[in-house]
Amino acid sequence: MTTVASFNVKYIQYLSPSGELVGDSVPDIAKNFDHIKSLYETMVMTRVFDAKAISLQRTGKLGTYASSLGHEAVHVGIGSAMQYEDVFAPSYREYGVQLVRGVKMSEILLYWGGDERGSNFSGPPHDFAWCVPIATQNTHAAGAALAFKLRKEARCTVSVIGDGGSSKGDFLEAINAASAFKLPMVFVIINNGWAISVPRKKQSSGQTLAQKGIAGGLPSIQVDGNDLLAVHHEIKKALDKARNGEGATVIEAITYRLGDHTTADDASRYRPDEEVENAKRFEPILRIRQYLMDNNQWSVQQENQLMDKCALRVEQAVKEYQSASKLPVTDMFDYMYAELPHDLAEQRAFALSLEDNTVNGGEK
Amino acid sequence: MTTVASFNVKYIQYLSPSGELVGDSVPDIAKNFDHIKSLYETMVMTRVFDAKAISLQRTGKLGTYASSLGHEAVHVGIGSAMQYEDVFAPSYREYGVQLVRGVKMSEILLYWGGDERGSNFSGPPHDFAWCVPIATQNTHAAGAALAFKLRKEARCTVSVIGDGGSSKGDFLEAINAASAFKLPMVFVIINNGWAISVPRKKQSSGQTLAQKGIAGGLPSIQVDGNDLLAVHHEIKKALDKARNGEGATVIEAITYRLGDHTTADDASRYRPDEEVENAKRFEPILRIRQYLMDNNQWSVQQENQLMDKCALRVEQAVKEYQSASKLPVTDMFDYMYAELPHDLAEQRAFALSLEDNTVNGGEK
Amino acid sequence: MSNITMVEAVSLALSHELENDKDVVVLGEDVGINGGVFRATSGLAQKFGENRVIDTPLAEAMIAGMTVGMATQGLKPVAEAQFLGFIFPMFEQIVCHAARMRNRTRGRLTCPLVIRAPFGGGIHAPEHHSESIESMFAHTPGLRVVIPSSPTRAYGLLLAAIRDPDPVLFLEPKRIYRLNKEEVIDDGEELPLDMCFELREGNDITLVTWGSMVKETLEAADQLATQGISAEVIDVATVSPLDMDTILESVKKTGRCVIIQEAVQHCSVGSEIAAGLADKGLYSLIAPVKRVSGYDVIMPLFKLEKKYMPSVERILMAVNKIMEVS
Amino acid sequence: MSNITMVEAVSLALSHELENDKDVVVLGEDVGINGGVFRATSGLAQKFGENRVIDTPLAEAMIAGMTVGMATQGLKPVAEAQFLGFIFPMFEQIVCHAARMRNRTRGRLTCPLVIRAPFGGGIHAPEHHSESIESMFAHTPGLRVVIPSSPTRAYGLLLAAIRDPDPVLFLEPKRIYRLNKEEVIDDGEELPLDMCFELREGNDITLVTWGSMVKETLEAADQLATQGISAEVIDVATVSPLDMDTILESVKKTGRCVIIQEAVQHCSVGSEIAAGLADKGLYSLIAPVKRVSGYDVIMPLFKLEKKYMPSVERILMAVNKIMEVS
Ligand SMILES: Cc1ncc(C[n+]2csc(CCOP(=O)(O)OP(=O)(O)O)c2C)c(N)n1
Ligand SMILES: Cc1ncc(C[n+]2csc(CCOP(=O)(O)OP(=O)(O)O)c2C)c(N)n1
Ligand SMILES: [Mg+2]
Ligand SMILES: [Mg+2]
Repeated sequence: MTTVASFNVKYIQYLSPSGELVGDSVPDIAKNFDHIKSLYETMVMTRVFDAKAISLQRTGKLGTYASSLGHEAVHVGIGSAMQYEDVFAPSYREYGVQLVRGVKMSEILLYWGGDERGSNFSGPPHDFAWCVPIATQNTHAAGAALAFKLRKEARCTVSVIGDGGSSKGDFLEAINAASAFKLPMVFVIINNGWAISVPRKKQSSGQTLAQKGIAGGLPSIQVDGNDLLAVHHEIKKALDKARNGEGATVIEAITYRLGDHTTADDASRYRPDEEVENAKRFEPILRIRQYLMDNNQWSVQQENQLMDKCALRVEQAVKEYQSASKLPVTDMFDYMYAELPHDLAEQRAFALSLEDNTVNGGEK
Repeated sequence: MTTVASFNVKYIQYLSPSGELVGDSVPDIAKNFDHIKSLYETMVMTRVFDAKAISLQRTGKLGTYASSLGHEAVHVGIGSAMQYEDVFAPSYREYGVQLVRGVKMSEILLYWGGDERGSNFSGPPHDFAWCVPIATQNTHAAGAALAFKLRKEARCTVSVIGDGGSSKGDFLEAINAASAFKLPMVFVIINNGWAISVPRKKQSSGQTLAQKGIAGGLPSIQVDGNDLLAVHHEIKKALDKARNGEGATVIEAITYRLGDHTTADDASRYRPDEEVENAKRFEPILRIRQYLMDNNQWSVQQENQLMDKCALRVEQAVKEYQSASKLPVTDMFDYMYAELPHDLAEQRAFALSLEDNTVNGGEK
Repeated sequence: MSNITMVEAVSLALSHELENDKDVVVLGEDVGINGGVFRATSGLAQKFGENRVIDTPLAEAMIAGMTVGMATQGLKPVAEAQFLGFIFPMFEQIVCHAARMRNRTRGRLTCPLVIRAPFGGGIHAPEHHSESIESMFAHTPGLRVVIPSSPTRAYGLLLAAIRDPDPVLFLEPKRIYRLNKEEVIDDGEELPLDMCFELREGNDITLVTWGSMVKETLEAADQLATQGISAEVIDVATVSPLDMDTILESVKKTGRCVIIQEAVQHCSVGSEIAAGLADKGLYSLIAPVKRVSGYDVIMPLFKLEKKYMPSVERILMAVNKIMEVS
Repeated sequence: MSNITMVEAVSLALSHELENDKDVVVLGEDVGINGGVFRATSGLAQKFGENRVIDTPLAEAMIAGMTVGMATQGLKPVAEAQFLGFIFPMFEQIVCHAARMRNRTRGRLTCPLVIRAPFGGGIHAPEHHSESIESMFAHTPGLRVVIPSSPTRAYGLLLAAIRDPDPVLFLEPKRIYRLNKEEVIDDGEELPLDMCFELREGNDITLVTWGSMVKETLEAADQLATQGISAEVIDVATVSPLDMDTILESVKKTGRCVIIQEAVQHCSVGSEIAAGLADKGLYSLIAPVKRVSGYDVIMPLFKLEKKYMPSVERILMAVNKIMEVS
């Protein structure tokens, strides 16, 4: 009986919940306060935006919306570690990544407002759009990574998946592809404790979710997903490795979904309040602000200014969203194919004719 | 940076290629020569059957056939470790398991002869039929295991998968299900080096395939799949554990596909002869016979008798197969639903009417 | 005996069978304590426990495959696909195994399972939550595809689906989950899985529909009545196997037919019905068979979804067009 | 310029595009050194190297998903599903992503990909190797579904499919892979993806078919000619989007139509064509529209497969039945 392979999963945290540097080493970013401040601002912006989006939904001005409350560090950490030419494959709530990458808040609102134009966003044009069928984005990221590898481009892909989604076969197949083709990519498992009403422990009895990467022999680690420094640093390290031809990494970022799953969900049906209350003590914004303040890099005044700025920008975004031009009915035909097939042209004409009717059957 | 989880994969072999007991311990079965002899006989029977099936195919008396040449130890090892009330979920070439469990050779021939009646076999009626869509059988096994667990029956399931199939998402989802529900089951990855023309190393860069079980935190080991004693012993141990409520195990059995993928394949297009020649030195039948002989449990005379017996039995099976009654055309309708729906009854009548025609359009 | 919505009727049927048949097991994502995202399994986990109403990991292929495995071993699993748009990973299991197990093994193993899925548009849901792809399944021999359109029919058809010895895909038009209430008696009486329901008698035209479009179709029939046109309305309900005879019988009487469905038109259930008429009903037809369907486009996000879906207006246009013919 | 079979024409087209467009990449199980289980990619890995012709792990969802990923990033991947029966794990990617990417992103990301799959029965293959499920894909808006039926058409249509800026499912009827040889000039000329091919002119009846059934249909037409019946034969070839106009035009002339397909009948491409006739062609029809299809059963293992498949005999029976009508 010989041991033919050994593995372990490490947990990485640089910033404690109370904002102190902990651990064996200090990551570069920890001393780059300007950078941290700008990321902090994006984290706060994301949160202010998020609250606004929820209230828009509550007042009937937005469709179902998936909140990112509590995920700000992992999202902004990912976004800030990536380069523009890299490709991001989101699921549906990683606004923090996207804001860093240039997607506009008004575009996010358009999307959740039931308008495809939101996905034709101002972020990198090569980035993937929001992806509702869980885990399918991971294989897209693998395909994009293979494209880069074949073309010998120094680009990487980053895809995310939830704790729930980490059970789905195509996520696991994507890990396997990354292993088989040695792809330049990083998988981030955003473990926020819940997949709608199903808690993490019901997804698997494995000690960690990171270990799913071991299936393919990929380096697999856990990070504190509420620790901006840890997320940023570890993703960046993994991206450097990937860009360097050393293959993919799986990173489980442990965070917590502080809100409902989406605005269509009511977490009080299945989740104890105490758990949420407790989780708030570990949330990501508090600690990074504390770290900045402890290092005399942030003041109450700056905080107030920031809050004003966020409120203003979010208001602007809402205005932009609300003043979007009317979607013509023809839009549902015009992007089906590069060229409109004959039978569809007929249907398009019919749909358009209904628009002209005074009694508008399509409108109702 | 703390280590939160550690894993390793052990390799287990009891019988060396030259038939000597090796390793730290001796498994029970090693001293039970009567049992070994009976399993040895089944291994040989499987091989004789296999050669016959190939020659039937070559002479147009059978359809495409998937050979089990070289897999006899792992197949018979699995079959002999299971209990009747357990459920086996095969893929398409594990005849050794099935012969132990009572499936008839004539039924195997019927199946590959294009006759569904082969799957209505004499093995345990609860066993699954051959399963062509790779890896789908693993989730069936998980479902059956959950059924047993819910009904508090002391039964287990065993499913197999190939090295190729181990890349497929539903296999990985089944492992995850076994982890999440703590199911009484054993996954055997039969790594025979090849998935048609794709070698094991192209499936994944992971050191082992066993480590796919680590994704779900399942105990995961490698065994020498050409070592009957190791396969039997480790599967039995895993089944005992499972039956005892201790959950599932993943076992990678390393063997080698000595023949073509199926009779429709020509491995010489992609596989070097030397590799096959080399592999023959490690094949499973030689070594277990050597072990029996070295322990004065087997003689040349017995071997000759066995060969005669196998030839006879296989001939009988072929006769049974060839004398199967003609499949009525109505068979394709009569098992579609418990009760024949109205529209199908009409189509059935029509198909039957064509049979009665002198010019038989359906027959051609 | 109470006035309940269609989604409550689904719960009621599930509860009835969980109570009366110990082999029935409900499973899926969020079907447990949460009671399903539409509350179709509300209260069941609390009432029957975690061994009867099972939250699964998020993996549809696994859910379907385990459902097949459980069904072959004597259970009667009722799995939920959270939305029909997420059923694709289940396809391999449904088409290659559930639908084929009986035939493959000549009856040795069977798959008495149900897969439920809410479907259809009109509730401002996100992408992939609103499609109607019943025809993909209807094209699969060995499978029953059932679509209720009222609380009573949901209750009776779901009971029948669970008790049926073969696999049933049970598609629940979620736009009408809470449309209206009906008195549903929890008497365990099932409805037949091989018959259309005639919802309204008429002589001038036959309107054939199913699922959520029953609503618009009945509304159209009401309006037609005020024009003096008497429309027969048929709720297909079991789109596979299909009871074509009832439709043919009706068209024999009326000579005209409009088929109304939410799904895209190309190669759909509506196509099959029209094809059946073009063959066996041709001599009854006074006028072309019209289909009022979703356009052959991707179901748009919700800003345009209403314009995608067949409306009363569009039904009336189609009817009036062929009423002109005589 | 040489006489080649249909499967060789597939190779030739792949080779042509690999040669002429550096963005074309071929991938799938066993497509590399083995040249595909039907030799459709024979010699390509050797000629273009492992970076252009890629053996993948055995995981169809991954193959499809990576193909989508590659296509969005500027490559033109041509993936192989080893058999259409193993395409099910690709469904989610094909339906939810490949077909939707352009529309979802308003053209920002597109999916110029091809998924090739051999399909159909009649070659004594094992279970799941013989089904014809083109209609499931034809029901999916945003996807093109193309089925060649001769070496020439395989070459020209595959070139067009690879060059098309949208996703194409290219289904190869494997029973006729080596049926006959045709002279195919490797001139890079593509054939249109939006037109039926009229294979034979006739006045008395229109026979509409595609894929492997073109063979039996042409045979039937020959036999009908000896009976004095002049049959027009249309090879649909692009089953989605469908060129219904050519079919309507033909039926306008002949007044009669039989549709021949290998697939099961319920909710099939044949249903769509018949439905189109029941609507827009009704006034041309002298006789019922007949469909000669596979029965609505699971494709049997090969002992019975011939009895499942439409035969010349069955085509003639259907034709003669409606020729009686006048
Ligand atoms: C394939 C698929 N199945 C089901 C759903 C419905 N659904 C949407 S989100 C969700 C839970 C996801 O949980 P997790 O992966 O942990 O991500 P989180 O929402 O927590 O970020 C489910 C089941 C879906 N979108 N896609
Ligand atoms: C889902 C699916 N994809 C593809 C195939 C075609 N196919 C049959 S066997 C095979 C290779 C399997 O290799 P492996 O899993 O190693 O098993 P082995 O044949 O070596 O026992 C392939 C690709 C299939 N049967 N099912
Ligand atoms: Mg989660
Ligand atoms: Mg193998």
